[in-house]
Amino acid sequence: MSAKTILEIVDAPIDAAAWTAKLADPAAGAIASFLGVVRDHARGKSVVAIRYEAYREMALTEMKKIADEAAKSWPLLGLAIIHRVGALEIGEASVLVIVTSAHRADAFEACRFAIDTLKTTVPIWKHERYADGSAWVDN
Amino acid sequence: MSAKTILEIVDAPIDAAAWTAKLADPAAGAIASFLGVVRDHARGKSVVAIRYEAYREMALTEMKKIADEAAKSWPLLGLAIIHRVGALEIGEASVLVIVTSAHRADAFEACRFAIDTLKTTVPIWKHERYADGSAWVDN
Amino acid sequence: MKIRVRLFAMYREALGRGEVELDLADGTTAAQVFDRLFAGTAYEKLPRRTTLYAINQTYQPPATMLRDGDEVAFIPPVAGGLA
Amino acid sequence: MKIRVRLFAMYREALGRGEVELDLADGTTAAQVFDRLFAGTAYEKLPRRTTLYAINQTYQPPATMLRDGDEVAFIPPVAGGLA
Repeated sequence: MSAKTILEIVDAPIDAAAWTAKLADPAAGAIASFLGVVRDHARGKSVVAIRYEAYREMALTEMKKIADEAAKSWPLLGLAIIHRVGALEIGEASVLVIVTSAHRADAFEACRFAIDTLKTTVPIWKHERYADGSAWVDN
Repeated sequence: MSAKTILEIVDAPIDAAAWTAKLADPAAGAIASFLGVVRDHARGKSVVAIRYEAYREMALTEMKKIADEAAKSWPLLGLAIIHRVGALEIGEASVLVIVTSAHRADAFEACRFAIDTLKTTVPIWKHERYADGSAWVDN
Repeated sequence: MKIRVRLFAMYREALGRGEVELDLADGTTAAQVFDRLFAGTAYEKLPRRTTLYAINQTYQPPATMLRDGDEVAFIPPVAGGLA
Repeated sequence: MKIRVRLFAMYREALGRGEVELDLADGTTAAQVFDRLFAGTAYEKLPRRTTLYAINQTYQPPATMLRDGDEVAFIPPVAGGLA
């Protein structure tokens, strides 16, 4: 399979509908998506501000590995991984994964694989500021 | 958990972003979505037109059962199931499931559960027209 | 007793309508209503297990006896079929 | 040999910059560069396994010997930490 692949690190808000449209394919019957969103609390604390920082070149390389592995493992038509960096508001999306396939099981499994792997291999860090301090935490 | 629940059968195009916005919740860290889309082929044939028909009252009742079961099984913040009926074009969405939760594993699992169960229990039928005939098929 | 039958998809097309009102003898089952309505159609000999029965919008066994005022629906087989 | 070090997140903050150029003896390992850079900081005694090492944007073992022109990055521990 040669799946259409979009891998981006962006500084502006993530427009899920616009990225989904870029993967449009008349053969696609299933679109599984995951949006990671900034929550108002974490580890029992109120989050007041959040910022993401990326080792951009390496992050894109690792995202490419995820896309290649996914396309080898499932019959995909398209895969997009979009990660935002910089300062985000509560409720804004930090990451978007979209997988298109003919059938839903493949789309779901590949989407789950992509976001789970991204969280462990892609060098992007999250900085949370609380009322009483701040921390670099698990992305 | 009392998850915010949206269950709709609609006659107009499904705007995934608008439905996602309705589930906005500052505690949500994860949004898993599934869009079922009309494909240009099925069972080896080219699909030229498609139409969905619902036993509307019962479909909504079955969707409610899915939402209740999901909310019992995972710590969800929100769940939306939107199914379109009537005539659709290739590439248009027939069904949208959105699940929001604090964490992604719960969102993914509940989303998968909802669409898989919907396909087996919710009385909605799909009519495919081909160049050389037509059929009522598995939704 | 009076019951209302809802028809969808290929069953609606086979009978040319989406709804039928019937006046039936007490003790009539959902499956008997199906047999009566589809006698003489292509669905007459359909294996029973391919159709699901809903009474008042809840799935029920085919042998369920109907009661006055019930709404019965026949949930057609999905995947392929005769239409 | 000349190498370039890329620093991120808490490591960038600890050293007050995102990039360092170093001129090192042949045979220097990625881990030795880390020890040298973070001597005297709160990260000096960080258990080695909590940091991942990338050389030319690929994860590599800490004991990997560097070569002239390499780009080294220290991937900070995620989840919690000192900042």
